Formats: sequence, C-alpha cells, structure tokens
Amino acid sequence: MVVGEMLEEVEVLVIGAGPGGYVAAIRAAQLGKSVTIVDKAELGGVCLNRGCIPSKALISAAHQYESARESAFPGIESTAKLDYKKVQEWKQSVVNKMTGGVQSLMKGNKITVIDGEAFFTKPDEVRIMHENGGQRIKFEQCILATGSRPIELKSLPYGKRVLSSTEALSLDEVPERLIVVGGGYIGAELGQTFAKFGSKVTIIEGLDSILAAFDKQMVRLVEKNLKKYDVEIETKAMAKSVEETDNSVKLTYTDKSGEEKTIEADYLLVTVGRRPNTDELGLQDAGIEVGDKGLIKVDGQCRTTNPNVYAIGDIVPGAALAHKASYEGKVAAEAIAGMPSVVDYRCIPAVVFSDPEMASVGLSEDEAKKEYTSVSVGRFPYAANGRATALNQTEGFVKLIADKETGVLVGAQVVGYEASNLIAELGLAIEMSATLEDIALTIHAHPTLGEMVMEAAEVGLGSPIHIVTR
Amino acid sequence: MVVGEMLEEVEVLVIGAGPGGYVAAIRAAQLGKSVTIVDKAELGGVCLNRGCIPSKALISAAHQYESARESAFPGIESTAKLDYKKVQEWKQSVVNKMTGGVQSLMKGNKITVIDGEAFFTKPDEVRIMHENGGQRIKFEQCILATGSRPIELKSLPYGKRVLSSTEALSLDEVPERLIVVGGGYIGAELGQTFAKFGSKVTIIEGLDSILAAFDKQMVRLVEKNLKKYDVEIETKAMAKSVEETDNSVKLTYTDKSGEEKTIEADYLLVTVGRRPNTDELGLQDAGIEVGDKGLIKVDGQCRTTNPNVYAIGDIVPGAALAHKASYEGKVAAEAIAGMPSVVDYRCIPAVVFSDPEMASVGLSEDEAKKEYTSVSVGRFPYAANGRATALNQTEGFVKLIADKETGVLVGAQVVGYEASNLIAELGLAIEMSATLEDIALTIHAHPTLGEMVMEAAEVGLGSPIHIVTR
Amino acid sequence: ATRTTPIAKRALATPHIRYMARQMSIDIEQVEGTGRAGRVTEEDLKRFKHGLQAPSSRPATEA
Ligand SMILES: Cc1cc2nc3c(=O)[nH]c(=O)nc-3n(C[C@H](O)[C@H](O)[C@H](O)COP(=O)(O)OP(=O)(O)OC[C@H]3O[C@@H](n4cnc5c(N)ncnc54)[C@H](O)[C@@H]3O)c2cc1C
Ligand SMILES: Cc1cc2nc3c(=O)[nH]c(=O)nc-3n(C[C@H](O)[C@H](O)[C@H](O)COP(=O)(O)OP(=O)(O)OC[C@H]3O[C@@H](n4cnc5c(N)ncnc54)[C@H](O)[C@@H]3O)c2cc1C
Repeated sequence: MVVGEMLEEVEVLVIGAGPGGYVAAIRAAQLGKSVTIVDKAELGGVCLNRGCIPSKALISAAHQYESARESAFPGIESTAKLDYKKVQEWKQSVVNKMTGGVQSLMKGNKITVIDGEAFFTKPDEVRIMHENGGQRIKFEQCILATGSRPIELKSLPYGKRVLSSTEALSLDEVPERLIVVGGGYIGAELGQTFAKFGSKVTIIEGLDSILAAFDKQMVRLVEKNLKKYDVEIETKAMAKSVEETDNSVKLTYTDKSGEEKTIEADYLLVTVGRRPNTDELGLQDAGIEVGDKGLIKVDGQCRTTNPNVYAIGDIVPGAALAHKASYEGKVAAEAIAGMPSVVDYRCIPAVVFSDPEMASVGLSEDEAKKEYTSVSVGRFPYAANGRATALNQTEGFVKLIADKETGVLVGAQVVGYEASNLIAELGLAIEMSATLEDIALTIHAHPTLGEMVMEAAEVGLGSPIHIVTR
Repeated sequence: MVVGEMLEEVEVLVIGAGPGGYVAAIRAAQLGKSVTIVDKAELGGVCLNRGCIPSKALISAAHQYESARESAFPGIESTAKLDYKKVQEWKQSVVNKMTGGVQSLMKGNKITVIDGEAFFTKPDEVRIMHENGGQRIKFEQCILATGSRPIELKSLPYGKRVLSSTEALSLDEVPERLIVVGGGYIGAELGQTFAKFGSKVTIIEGLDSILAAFDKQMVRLVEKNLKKYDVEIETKAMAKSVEETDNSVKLTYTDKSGEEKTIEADYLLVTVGRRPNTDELGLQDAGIEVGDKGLIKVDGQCRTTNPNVYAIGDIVPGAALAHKASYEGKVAAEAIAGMPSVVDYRCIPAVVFSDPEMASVGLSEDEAKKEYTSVSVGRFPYAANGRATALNQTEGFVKLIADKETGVLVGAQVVGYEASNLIAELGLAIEMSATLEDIALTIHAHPTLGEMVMEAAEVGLGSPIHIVTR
Repeated sequence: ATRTTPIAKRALATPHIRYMARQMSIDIEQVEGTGRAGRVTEEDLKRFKHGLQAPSSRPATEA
C-alpha cells in the first residue's frame, strides 16, 4: 500500500457499472443512500459497450441493408450500397448515446463515479487502482457487479484475426469469409449479421444443433434463413487448432464423422461462453465464498457470505442476461435499504435477435411435462395471422404451455417477426398466474401479431377460431 | 314471394360473413350447432376485403418503399422503384389468402355458405335474394352481423374521382395530388400511405385536430411525420362542394378563419364515418328494435329485442372495430349454445397504423381523472430505450395510468414503433387487474421495447431507473 | 440467486401480492389461494394474518 493513500468512507459502494451495477446504484440512491460506483472501463459494462447494444445496432443495420438490397415486396424494387465504416460509426454513436445516458443518470442521482479497478483488501475495504495511483475505500455496504468476459480456448488463442465478440463488433470491414466457433446465441446473432452484410460464414458447433437451448422447431426457422445467406453449419464438430497469418486464419477441426478438415477465412470468431470476473477481486480477503464455475454464492437477497457484500449479474448463478443483472441490482439495493425485496420471479425471458427472432419465457414443453401431470399446449402459426400476412412475415409460431389442471400458463415460446416484443405479454401473463382462458378472453386488437397469443390460448383450450384442429 | 320457393330450416343462421359473422359461425359450429352463413358479397366482410387487411397491406408496402427509398441508416444508401400495379396485385393476393382462409375455415367447421342478400320476412324467417332467384330460410336462432358502409355526404357524392375508402384501396395508380376529407384513423392511415407512395396530400378535417380521439401528444408525432411528407392539414375546415371532371376534382371548403378556398387534385377521398347496414333488413318485421344512429339494441349477450336474434359488430353500439365484432361473435354463439358468456371486458384496444403507430387501451388520463380520486401516471420515452435507439426508432412514448389508491392499471397509451404489438401486454394487464407494481416487478427482456412498459410502471411508482424524475 | 423451486410447486400469486406477503412477514407458500385458478389474493393474506401467526419475521427468501 502506498504511504499517504487516502482512506475514504462511503455508504454504498458498487463495483462494476454494467446493467447490474449501474441499476443497483440508481436504486440505492433513489432510496436515500449515498452511493459511489467504480468501473475499470466504461459506464454501461459489457451490455452497453460490447454486448447487447452494439450487437443489436449492427443487427438492425444488417436488417435494413438486407431489406433494402432485396426487397421482399412485390412491386418494390430496390438496391442498396453498404458503407460499413459508416455503419460502425453509427453503431458507436448508439453506444455513446446509451453510455452518455448512464452518465447523466449517475449525475442526476448524485452518484459518485470512480474510474479504476477495485479489489478487496478487507471485509469492508477495497483498494482501487487508477491509471496513476490508487485509493482506499471503506464501505458500509458493497454491491459487486463485475460481470464476465469471453472464454479464451487454449487451442484458439485470441489474436489479430482470432476474435472474441468484442473485436468482432468493432471490425471496420465486413470479412469476405468468417468462421464462427460456437453457435450459441452470440455466435448465431453475429454470424447471421455478417452473412447479411455479405460475408461467407461457416459456423462450427460442438453440439448437435446451433442455439441448442431453444426448441428445435424454432431453431429450424433460423437455420432456414441462414441457408438463404449461404451460411454453412457444421454440428458435432470440434475445433482443434488455428493458424494465423497476416491476411487469414486457417482452422482445423474434426467434423461429425470424425474426419479432420481445414478451412480458411479472413477472421475467426470464437464465442464459446463467458467466464465470471471473480478471480482477481481478492474475494477470499473479504470472506466471500465462490461456488461452481467461479460464480459467487448468494442468498435470496443477493447477499454473499459476507453480510455487507451483495453480488449480482453474470457473477452469480443463473442466466447471464442483462435484464437478470438489472433485476438483481434492484433487489440488492432494496435489501440494503431495508426493504423485504427478494429475487422472486416466476420467469425470466430470453430473446435471441436472430432472423427470425426467437423468444422464450418460463418452461418449455418438455420441462412442463416433467413438472405437471398433464399440460395443455397451444400453437398458432404466423401464416394464419392477418397482420403477419399483411407484413409479408409469415414464418413462425407462438406456443403456449399451461398446466392442464388449473389452466395456468407456465411457459411460452415465440419464433418469428417481432418475437422480442410479443414475449412481453407472456412474461406478464406467467407472473400474474394468468390462465389460458384469461388470455383467450382478453380482446387483442385486429390486425396485430398479438392476436396469435389469444388464438394460441384458444388452441390450448380446444377451440381456436382461425385454424381447424379437429 | 316467388311461388315454389323452397323453405329451408336451419338451426343457426348467421347473416354477414365479416369478422363478426364468420367468427360467430365458427364458434357456434365448434359448440355443436349446425350453422349456415349468408353474405351478399365476399367472405371476410369489410375487414378482410375493404378494410383492415388491404389497408395494412398497403401500409406495409408504403413503409417498405419509404425505408428503401430513403434509408434512415447511416452507411446504407438505397434507392427504390415503385411499381404500384404490382403492389396492388400483392395486396390483392394478401386479401385472397385471408378470405381463402375463411373459406377453408367454413369448410373445416362444416358451415354451409350461401351467397345472397338476406332480409327478414317474419321473426324466424328470412328471404335470401340470389343473382338468379331467391330462397326462404326458417331459423331457430339467428346472428345478425351485416356491418357498415361508408357515409356518403350529400355535398360530396361519390363518383369516378370522389372515392370512399373502398375505391381508394383499389386505385391502380398513385394520385399525384390527393385530398382527404376527414382525418379520422382511416383518413389519416390512407393519407399518410399515399403520401409515402409519393402523392401530394391535403387533409381537410372539421375538428381542431386530426385523429381527435387520441391524446394530443400522440397525435403530434404523427403530424410531425406527415409534415415530413409534405402533407397539408387544414383543421376546423368545412368541405362545401366538389366539382368533378374527367381528370380532376375541385374541392371548395371554408378554412378555420371562415375563408372559402378551392383546391384541385386527381382524387378526393371522403372518410367521414360509417353507417350501420340496418336499414334494408326488414328489422321491423322481425321485432328487432333499432336505437340511436341505426344501431340495434342488444343485451349483455348480444340478444336483440327478438329473443332468437342476436346482433354483433358494427351494427351494435360501441367501437366499430373488427376485434370487438369477433369478440361479440363468440359471445353470441356461446349464448346460443347455452353458455353463460356475456360481453364482459374491461377494455378494448384501439390501434392506428399510422407512422408512428398509435395504440390505446382502457382509460385516457382525462377519463381516469374523472373516475378516480387520484391517479398515477407513468410516461417513458422511446429515446431512453436501448432497443429503440439500436433500431433508430426513438420517437414516441409509453404512458400508463393507474388508480393511485390501489395501484391498479386502468389505461395505457403507446405511440411509436411497434405500438400495435406493445399494447397487447397492457390490455392483458388491465384485464388481469395488474398493479403498476406487478408490471414493474415483471422482468422484461433486454434490450426490448417492452422494457419501456416496465419503466413506465416504475415512473408511475416514483422510481424509474432510466430517467431522472426528481 | 436463481429460482430453484419449480414453478409447479410455488403458490400462485402476482408479484404485487408476493411483495405484500413479504411486507406482512407471511410465507406465501403457506397461504391457501381462493382466487381464480387458486391464486392468492390480498384478502387471503389478510385472513391468513388474522388466523395464523406468521411463521417468520425475516423476509421470506426462497432457495
Ligand atoms: C455480444 C454480446 C451480446 C449480448 N446480448 C445480450 C442480449 O441481447 N440480451 C441480454 O440480456 N444480454 C446480452 N448479453 C449479455 C449481457 O451483456 C450480460 O449478461 C450483462 O452485461 C451482465 O451485466 P453485469 O452488470 O453483470 O456485468 P457487465 O455488463 O459485464 O459489467 C461489468 C462491469 O464491471 C467492470 N469491472 C469488472 N471488474 C472490475 C473491477 N475489478 N473493478 C472495477 N470494475 C470492474 C467492467 O469493466 C464492466 O464494466 C450479451 C453479451 C455479449 C458479449
Ligand atoms: C379502410 C378501413 C380500415 C379499417 N381498419 C381497421 C383496423 O385496422 N382495425 C379494426 O379493428 N377495424 C378496422 N376497420 C373496421 C372494421 O373493418 C369493421 O369494424 C369490421 O369489419 C366490422 O365487422 P362486422 O363483422 O361487423 O361487419 P363487416 O366486416 O362490415 O361485414 C359485414 C358483412 O355483411 C354482409 N352483408 C351486409 N348486409 C347483408 C345482407 N342483408 N345480407 C347478406 N349479407 C350482408 C356484407 O357483405 C359484409 O360482408 C377498418 C375499416 C375500414 C373501412
């Protein structure tokens, strides 16, 4: 410790300013706490700078490019030219707008922001390393929200042309050929996006399907679209090694039959998962226990084994999603303020911004069948919906799963145009313990995609109007 | 009556095959009734043939044309060519697909379809006029769903260039100049659509605002977009007379200052409301009472003053909307089948497919203030939402209105991108008597537009995360 | 911090009611729901409060 380093005392210290940390900081400040937040990089965390927001910005731009380049509307012929550097600039402006927003929120809520890397030195003290120097902070309560980073495979070390999602999002050119190792949602979203921008994409996936966490019937529609863009998918394949030159990468992998193959591309993107940032925090010095996979153990209020330290987001068990991080951030802040808040949701939605979009909330059909004696399933296709037809977007379906005995909705999946927005109603329905009848009897506007939700409920009940099930 | 004309007996007779009638027919058939449906024109009624569906198809095409013609995305430059005849063909194919769907549904549900115009001759008998001849039908129960037609103004009689919405939807060219008399939702939707296709549009509205049924702050955003397309709006204006020539129309009107003006255009579209088709049905011969504005009097089960005749849709009081017609259709069919169904909703959504879209459900702020001692209002802007920013769609807001005492949601409005889909969750919320807290505590996926709903609820509760309200 | 109790085994109640239960120091899992489909209502909570003593004064955490 540097002599003369100041010891500051703060009421609530938040470490990490991602969607977990900055939301926790705001809620704590709203509840009257004096709050300090520290981040070693940018406000907004992975989500705003290297995750959700930049990826969705590129996805919108790719969609716009694609739909202008080859209009799917009879009678509208269009051509489009891409200036990818400008798209990147725009993407960055979107990120800046959002992170600038977080900055204003910090100011508006009178939250002190410190730039630096924190680690525990005592159960109630951290040290923060700045570019030039350091400082010590003693806290009454602390919320840890240090998030996660891409996993690096030993066999595929990151380099100039072997990229994690972070660098892929910031490439200033569209690769002619791109290999994606890992077909989870991040790999699929980015692979499809580059394919739309014109890359020849190959996805190498170890499991027997890309997007393996989702219903096969949903994934099939995404695969169909990927085929349209000439994306090749190798499933049950194992990446072995990579050779990087100045202008290209060569990946060696074994395919599903065990044969060794080599392909060349401009870039290789590795998206095989993320690892929690819990290894360099000095957690043992603070009495904070870490469990499986480096994830911090917490109770229902997000309290760690150190009663004055809370942990939220990607560093605790559960889905590594921004909205889970933010939700936990609110719970932790409220717990600190003495409110009886606990992590107490019936469901967390998961959305993939693929084309078509996929969204899921609550239980899948298989999961529900394990939990309930009998389930009702209602499925309704986009092709039978008037709005979808008038939008020329007829691929996809809405699927509702209910406990047959009570009729209560326990799960829902949507694949198709605007699935990301349709899922909102279904999440609320599950939280409200709505029954299929509640949903079927709620008047949904005509002609809207939401009518499919109502009709899927009627299918589940046995008497849908717009499809014949007998 | 023609001698020898057959008298057929049927269990349930449905008159009119619009979204009210065909849905009623299907539900009655599902409940085991033997059903016959008669329509003098096409299956699907106004909605599928001359209303919701063709208008939304043209709106999508206009949106596609507009976004390809002048891409709003930096880095994507595009140009588009319009072949409006092909757009019309596509629109017709959408209509055909939907009406073909209704035909299959009739077949699948074993419903007999008769082509012809029906009118009552007795309380339990109708006569049906075909192209060549007629027939008599005696029914046990009848559901009347004859819908509505455009009002024709004496001063602006329809002609070759003075159009109702029906002809406007089928024009095979984009008018260079178009005048729209009546800025309700049909006039606004069609005016904006033609403006996007390239028409120079003028809207003449008698009230002090177009779309007067909606919140002024919502309408302002639509007006802003209309300005972008050079649409002129004359409010508090009165259309006086029209002069039609082979190639143009001349409209004379008085503007808000009382000054008389004349403008010329290729076509004049009159959308000043619709009139129920109840005048030529021989209702008096069946003991069916008609009330105000030609609307049929019904009870909570849609039963008319003739206990064996039900009436639904545009011919009964309430919003003239397709989803209301369908809802009533189900209630009437279930009532006939002896079920205790009644028209029993807390709210009906209303959507305008303008740009940006507008949607509303339940009470407006003003209405709520009249009904409740105190209300909580939560408003959240698109500009502060990550998904909206990444979509480059930052105009608009979500507004929630709750009874302050209980926190229960009583109304909601959305204006902005995909408002038509966001409103679905809010309709369900109102039907479920959800409180602002229920909505705020429901995890909404990031980054989605649905997060605005959650945040608007938090604004209503006093502690939003993503805007500073203090 | 994830939910470990399956949806199937949990009391049916809206987020607002669940929060209210915690404020009243009631373990909602012990409350019989009389609402539609067995949902726990505000009245059910009040009845429970008056009938039985709440089992714990700490917030009802799960897992
Ligand atoms: C390409 C990509 C796309 C994604 N898309 C989505 C999506 O669409 N939807 C979704 O829900 N999720 C998405 N995610 C996941 C989402 O980004 C994370 O779940 C979310 O960011 C986790 O939030 P957090 O607050 O836990 O941590 P993070 O956002 O990871 O933030 C942690 C912060 O802590 C800081 N930090 C770390 N260690 C220290 C230290 N010692 N001292 C000081 N500061 C420190 C970091 O600099 C960082 O700013 C995506 C992720 C990626 C990579
Ligand atoms: C341009 C336009 C856009 C619209 N957009 C929307 C929208 O986006 N959303 C929305 O909810 N609503 C919209 N509407 C309104 C919607 O179309 C009507 O509310 C809906 O069609 C009413 O349904 P209905 O079943 O009552 O009657 P209708 O759809 O009017 O159908 C009545 C049927 O009865 C038949 N019929 C009438 N008299 C007889 C007779 N004597 N014998 C036999 N058959 C008869 C007619 O041929 C017709 O097929 C729109 C309307 C228009 C004009």
